[in-house]
Amino acid sequence: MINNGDTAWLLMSAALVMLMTPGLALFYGGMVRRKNVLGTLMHSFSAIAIVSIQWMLVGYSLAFGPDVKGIIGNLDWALLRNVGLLPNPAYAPTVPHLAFMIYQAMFAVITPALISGAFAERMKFSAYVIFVLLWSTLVYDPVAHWVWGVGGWLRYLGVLDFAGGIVVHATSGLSALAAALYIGKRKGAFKEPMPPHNLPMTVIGAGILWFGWFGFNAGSALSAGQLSTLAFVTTHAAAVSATATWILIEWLHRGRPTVFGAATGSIAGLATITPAAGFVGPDSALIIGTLAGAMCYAALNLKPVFGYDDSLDAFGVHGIGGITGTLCVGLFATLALNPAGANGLFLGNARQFYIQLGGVAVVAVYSFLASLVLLKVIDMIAGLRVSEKIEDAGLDISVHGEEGYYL
Amino acid sequence: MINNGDTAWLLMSAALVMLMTPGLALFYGGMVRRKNVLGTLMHSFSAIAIVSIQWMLVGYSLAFGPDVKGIIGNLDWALLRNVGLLPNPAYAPTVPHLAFMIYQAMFAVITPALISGAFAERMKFSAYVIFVLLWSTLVYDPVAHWVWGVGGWLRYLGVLDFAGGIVVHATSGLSALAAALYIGKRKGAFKEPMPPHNLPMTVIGAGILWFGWFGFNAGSALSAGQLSTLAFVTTHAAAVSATATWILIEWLHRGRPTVFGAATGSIAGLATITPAAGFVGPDSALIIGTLAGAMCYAALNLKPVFGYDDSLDAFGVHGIGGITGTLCVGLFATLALNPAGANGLFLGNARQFYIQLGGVAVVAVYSFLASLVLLKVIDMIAGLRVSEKIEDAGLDISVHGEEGYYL
Amino acid sequence: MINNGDTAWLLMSAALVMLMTPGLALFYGGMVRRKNVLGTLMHSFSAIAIVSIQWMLVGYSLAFGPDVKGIIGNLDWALLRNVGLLPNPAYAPTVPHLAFMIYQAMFAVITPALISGAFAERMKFSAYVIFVLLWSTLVYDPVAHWVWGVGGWLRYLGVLDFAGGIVVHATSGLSALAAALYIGKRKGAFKEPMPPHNLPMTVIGAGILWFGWFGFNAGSALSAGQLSTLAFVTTHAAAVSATATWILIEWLHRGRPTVFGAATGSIAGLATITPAAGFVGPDSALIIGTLAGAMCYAALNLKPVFGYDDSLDAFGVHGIGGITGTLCVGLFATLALNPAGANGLFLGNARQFYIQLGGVAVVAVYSFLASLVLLKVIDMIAGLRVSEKIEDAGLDISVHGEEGYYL
Amino acid sequence: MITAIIKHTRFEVVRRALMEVGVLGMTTTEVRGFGRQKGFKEIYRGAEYEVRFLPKVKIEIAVSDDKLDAVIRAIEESARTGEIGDGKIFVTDMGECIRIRTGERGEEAL
Amino acid sequence: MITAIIKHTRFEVVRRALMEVGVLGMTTTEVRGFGRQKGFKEIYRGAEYEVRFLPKVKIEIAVSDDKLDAVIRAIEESARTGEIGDGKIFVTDMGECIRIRTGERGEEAL
Amino acid sequence: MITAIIKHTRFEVVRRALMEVGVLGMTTTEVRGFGRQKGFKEIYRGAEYEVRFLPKVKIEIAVSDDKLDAVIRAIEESARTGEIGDGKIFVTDMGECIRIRTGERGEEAL
Ligand SMILES: Nc1ncnc2c1ncn2[C@@H]1O[C@H](COP(=O)(O)OP(=O)(O)O)[C@@H](O)[C@H]1O
Ligand SMILES: Nc1ncnc2c1ncn2[C@@H]1O[C@H](COP(=O)(O)OP(=O)(O)O)[C@@H](O)[C@H]1O
Ligand SMILES: Nc1ncnc2c1ncn2[C@@H]1O[C@H](COP(=O)(O)OP(=O)(O)O)[C@@H](O)[C@H]1O
Repeated sequence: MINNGDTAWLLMSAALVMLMTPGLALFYGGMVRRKNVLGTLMHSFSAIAIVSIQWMLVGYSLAFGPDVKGIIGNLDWALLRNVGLLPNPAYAPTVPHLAFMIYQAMFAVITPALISGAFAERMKFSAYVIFVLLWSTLVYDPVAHWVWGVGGWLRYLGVLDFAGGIVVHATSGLSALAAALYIGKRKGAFKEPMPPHNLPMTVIGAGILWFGWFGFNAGSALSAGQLSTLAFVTTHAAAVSATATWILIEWLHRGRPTVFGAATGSIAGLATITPAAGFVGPDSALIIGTLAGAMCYAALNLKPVFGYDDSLDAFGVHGIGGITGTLCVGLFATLALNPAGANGLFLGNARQFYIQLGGVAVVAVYSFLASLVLLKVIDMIAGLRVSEKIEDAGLDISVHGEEGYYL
Repeated sequence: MINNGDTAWLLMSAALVMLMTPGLALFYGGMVRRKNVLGTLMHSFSAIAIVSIQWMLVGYSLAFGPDVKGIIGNLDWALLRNVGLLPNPAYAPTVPHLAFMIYQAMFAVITPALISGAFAERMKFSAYVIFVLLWSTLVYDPVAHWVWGVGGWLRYLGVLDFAGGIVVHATSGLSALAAALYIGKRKGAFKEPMPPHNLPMTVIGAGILWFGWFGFNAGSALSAGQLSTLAFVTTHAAAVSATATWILIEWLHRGRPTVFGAATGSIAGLATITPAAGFVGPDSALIIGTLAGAMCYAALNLKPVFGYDDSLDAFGVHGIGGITGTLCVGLFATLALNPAGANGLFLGNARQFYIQLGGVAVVAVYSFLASLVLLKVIDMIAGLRVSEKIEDAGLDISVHGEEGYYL
Repeated sequence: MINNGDTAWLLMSAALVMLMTPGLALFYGGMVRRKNVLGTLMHSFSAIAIVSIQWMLVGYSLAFGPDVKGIIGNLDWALLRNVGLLPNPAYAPTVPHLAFMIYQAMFAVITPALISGAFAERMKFSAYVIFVLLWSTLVYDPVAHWVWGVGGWLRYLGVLDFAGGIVVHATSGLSALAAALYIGKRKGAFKEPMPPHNLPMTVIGAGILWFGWFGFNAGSALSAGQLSTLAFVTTHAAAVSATATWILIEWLHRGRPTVFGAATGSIAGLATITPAAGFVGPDSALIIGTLAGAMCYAALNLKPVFGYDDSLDAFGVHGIGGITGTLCVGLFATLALNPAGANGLFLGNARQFYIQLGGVAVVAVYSFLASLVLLKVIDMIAGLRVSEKIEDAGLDISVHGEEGYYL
Repeated sequence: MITAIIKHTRFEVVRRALMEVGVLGMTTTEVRGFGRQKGFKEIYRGAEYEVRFLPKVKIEIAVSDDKLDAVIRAIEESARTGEIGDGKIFVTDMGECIRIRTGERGEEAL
Repeated sequence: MITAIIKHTRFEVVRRALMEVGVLGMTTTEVRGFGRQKGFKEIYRGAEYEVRFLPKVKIEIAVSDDKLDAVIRAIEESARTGEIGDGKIFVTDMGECIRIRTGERGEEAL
Repeated sequence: MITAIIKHTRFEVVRRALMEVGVLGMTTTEVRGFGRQKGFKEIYRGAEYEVRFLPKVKIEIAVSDDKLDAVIRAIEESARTGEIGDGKIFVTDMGECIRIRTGERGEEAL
């Protein structure tokens, strides 16, 4: 039976998650140099179009369609065949099936857009388009099936991922690392300053992401009630404690608290709580947020040591956050709050921790390797990186034929 | 009976549609030259105030009040008399009547704001205020009554317009064309470059509009269930296919895909699907979006040929989009998805296509002529266009006494 | 019993109110000089973190926990103990208790952020953090308890405050006045021009605030139905009439209508209707908005006469608006629309007016004095104001080690 | 070296005029100037004040001596609207001019 | 032609001082300068680096020779805070000065 | 007074080269220049047009005569990429130079 309140909530959540991608465009767009602002916005904006189309054509069917050996969905739902206005009880019994489909579409959209932070300011747009298409089909859709699809093998093994710590953040984060390593540093990286050209834009982006994340996490309850409330509260709790943690650490470590740090911390907290949002209590969420802030702060500060140029820290925030959060499910989860979940290590169930560890490890390795292969192939076929001259001039005028500002 | 889920959805949708007007302010504001950014923001921002007040005083009653010969509502609901907290079953049986009223108010607000793109950077603000008031009363309210009002003659004839392809986009688009023709080109138009001063602002605006459009289209179901889900999905489908189409065509035609083009394409898709959102399936929506992208791309590229200066392409996007979408209802509509709709030509019902054609033609002609007359009258009484000196200096410092940036 | 529609609405409203604080960041951030934009964003952004944590640890319990002599809640709910997923019938019988808690958290967050407008561009960040923490605990939480808490003495006396005219706006506004007086003028204030560095940012902020305010006011119904609809409509009505009033007065008074004025007017209207939103009709709301526009316009224009430097007019808008609106409840309220409210003076119940007057007066005085004491204490311990050199160089590079733009 | 401060609205016209007299390069800067031209009043939430500095474009052109007069004339004619605020032309002596790419000096470097 | 590079915070004071000694026009540019004054450290997500170029205002004033000293003195006095970073005044010779609007040359054109 | 107009991408290299030859101060401005270097085409919703003015950085350095050649050489070498658009160096005579903070004049003021 379709429930109006649940449908209202899921549609609204879908709209919120959709808004996250323009929010990400701003978040990332403010961080790059002025000459690449449009190229960076284009990464996110075009991903909405590319992935949504792929999703309706095949992606949704691959991810959520009838299971083939636990690995992938078949094509019975391709082109949205058999996806209609009646509920699909296996996924969301109280809302139209199409509502679940479009809600999940928004997750598929933002995930590759997250990766774009790793190769910002130097990737060919043609290569980007191909990458997003292939990556969605070969990485996102299968992993979504493993973890969330009925019959998916990781789901079957008991891996818990409430709203995408594995499916969204670990996949995108590890792929980002692969991309940063493969494409190489921006010209001048670590040698000359490349300060963000518009930090207020980044802060707006963080605010919009935070707002949308309520749809991302609390919407993943797929209904409006206790579970969505729990996820909403834990989401906010982790975001605020990560923000506070970041501010504090930076203040102690650098002598000054930055708003860029605070915004980064909030996103770290949000990414980290994602897999746990519906499985843990608010008190655990506060602790998870603190961990998120500390871990991601360390990751970002260690980046120069390792010397890869993950330009906008897609790995440092989403990779680290997604992994940390997935493990935290194995630590903090409690059946008392969500009977569909599990107890974690701290409630005596060490097994769940190992399951989480195994699940995220498999996906991390798969995402990393698959992305490397994809990038290599695209590089051979179409070339991955713009010429030095174009990199110097900036993507905006060279690749897109536009300038961001005439102020 | 009031349904909580439906009410939540409609109020949320009203908030989303309200947000579209600030979103439009950004969308348009980024496109103009720096010296006119505030004047352009003011067009949208002040429209919220002007039209909302008109709406509560008389507009709502004229549009939706008790019918007078199919042409207009009477004044029984003026000042919101008889518009209370019980549902009005004729319009929305499961939500308070006032919720329907305020939801519709947001539509009335954004429509004249859309027109402002045609005469941006050169209209007197006093003339704008008068224009908006008169246009709302003499064009928007009657047309809304014809198409949506109980007793309205176009509604009676079977014209279908789910969320305002005729009422919002055709009216504003054709009025925009009239305005662009009447007021004349900006000084220097087509001779010197007038690049957008802040494209990131335009992209944010597009993102916000897209987000709000879910309220616009899916909210028009006036309930949260299958119909709202359908409209939500078709809205997104058309937006993404129009975006992709635009990117592709521009890439082929100009050699470079622009983010300004992508944003424009998304709005074209959204405007075009508007009348069809609750009457067609997602597959049709993908096709409609493709059409939208192609048609509006052509319209914008032909503008210099015709030589009218529709500065921000209110006609090229909303006029063309609204007409195309309205005709698409006559092609793609299916009773299988919405029994309150009709079958279109492709399901053998050519009649619906002619009805749609007739409906949009009548409104297009009416809007165009009525706007011409209005502008002429206002021009005679108060003057329409600022002096050349003011146009040179920019509206911001001359008309509003402010500057956009002290960067 | 948990109602899905109500829960959807309350969670969505919580998200909307959360978004208001980033919206406020933009609203304020655009107004300051370029060199302080990040410091100003940081005020709002960090308040989300600081206050949310305080709220979950003790704030919520102090404000809404079991009553101690009408003055304060006890610590039974500290750390969210006893705050779970079952409804708390005393506050919101149809949604999980945690949903009510997190919704209220967002109110607690934005209130001190509002105050930051008074001391923008010159406050030490360390002092700010301490101030926010103490102020929340010693001013916001008690006052929220007095007015909204079960057993609160002002609530008991019959003071009506639908969504925070007293609790949010009067407290922040009067504290802002205290702060502006205590900390003193910005260097150069009233002597040299300090125009807003980015008015489009301020206008975006106003748009987002307006959008979020629907959650603030209509969400305060704590359910989705007639009351939320009423509050939604009155909120919009007051906002638009205040906007129009401001535009008109400024046009007459200064010869030119500004978009900064229009945006300010809208916020004035929204702040003013806040306490009344669920107690009055739309027609009264239009009048209240007009009053709001006029009163706040006067307050802002008189500021130079009094010579205190409430930099971003936190007192002039929120203090004046909150007081005006609270008194308007005593004038316009009607039992016909909300049986849980009262009749006001215009329906013959002068008593309610005096109750409102008393309530707001007590809170105004308390907020003002408590803030003065707090600021004095912080000043003695940690110092309140940055050095002249830092003020000259700007907070961004000196305090936060960042710059807003590299355009 | 010729430095001209002109109105934004004349910029496109001046640019064309300069190209017609054979100017091959120039450098432009956004500036704010103040002179005979009255400023305007700005209004910000109750505060009203005089803005005296108006946005102008500064054009710098290195020319050889023989072209100097032609260039000055071209600017004068194309930038003039006859209204106050049209701007100024300043001429200064240039000791040396070098094209970085080639190392050329003097007139060839222009 | 006098070119002064000063601190933003002194701009308003300098402007008033210049008007008092009879300067009728000037042109200002936003610049970033670097000199004795230490810059500051900026921190961006783990990267910390030295910013050496600080925002300054450049003021250009064309004056007649007889006013030169008075103007220089006015700037010196009004722009000075005594702290490092107060800036510089450069004087260069101007060959010609033309008012575009009228075609006036020389001193009348200032 | 040396004025160099260079590419943004060389700025960091030039700055270092200048510090190595003992330059203690400089002032930079964002400019847009036009010269031999072709511009690029921009596309805005159907309108396509030529942008000829490319962003460059202007560096102004006041140096004493004895350092002049070294500084010019440093700029030439560090700013050169060999591709069109590398920019120009202009040298003008400076009558006077004053350090506002101390009132020092001439070489000490640099
Ligand atoms: N003495 C001056 N020194 C430097 N720049 C000047 C001077 N006088 C005028 N300018 C510049 O020329 C611009 C136009 O000057 P103004 O006196 O307003 O008009 P006009 O030249 O038509 O009399 C000013 O905005 C300023 O940038
Ligand atoms: N040699 C120079 N050439 C050009 N500009 C200079 C030079 N030295 C200093 N400046 C400008 O003057 C400003 C102030 O100089 P600085 O040495 O920091 O302080 P002070 O003049 O008080 O010793 C610098 O930021 C720069 O813009
Ligand atoms: N005659 C000139 N006067 C002033 N600036 C010039 C002149 N010629 C070139 N420039 C500046 O130098 C920059 C580079 O010049 P350009 O001719 O494109 O390259 P190159 O110097 O390598 O031949 C231009 O963008 C412009 O800013």
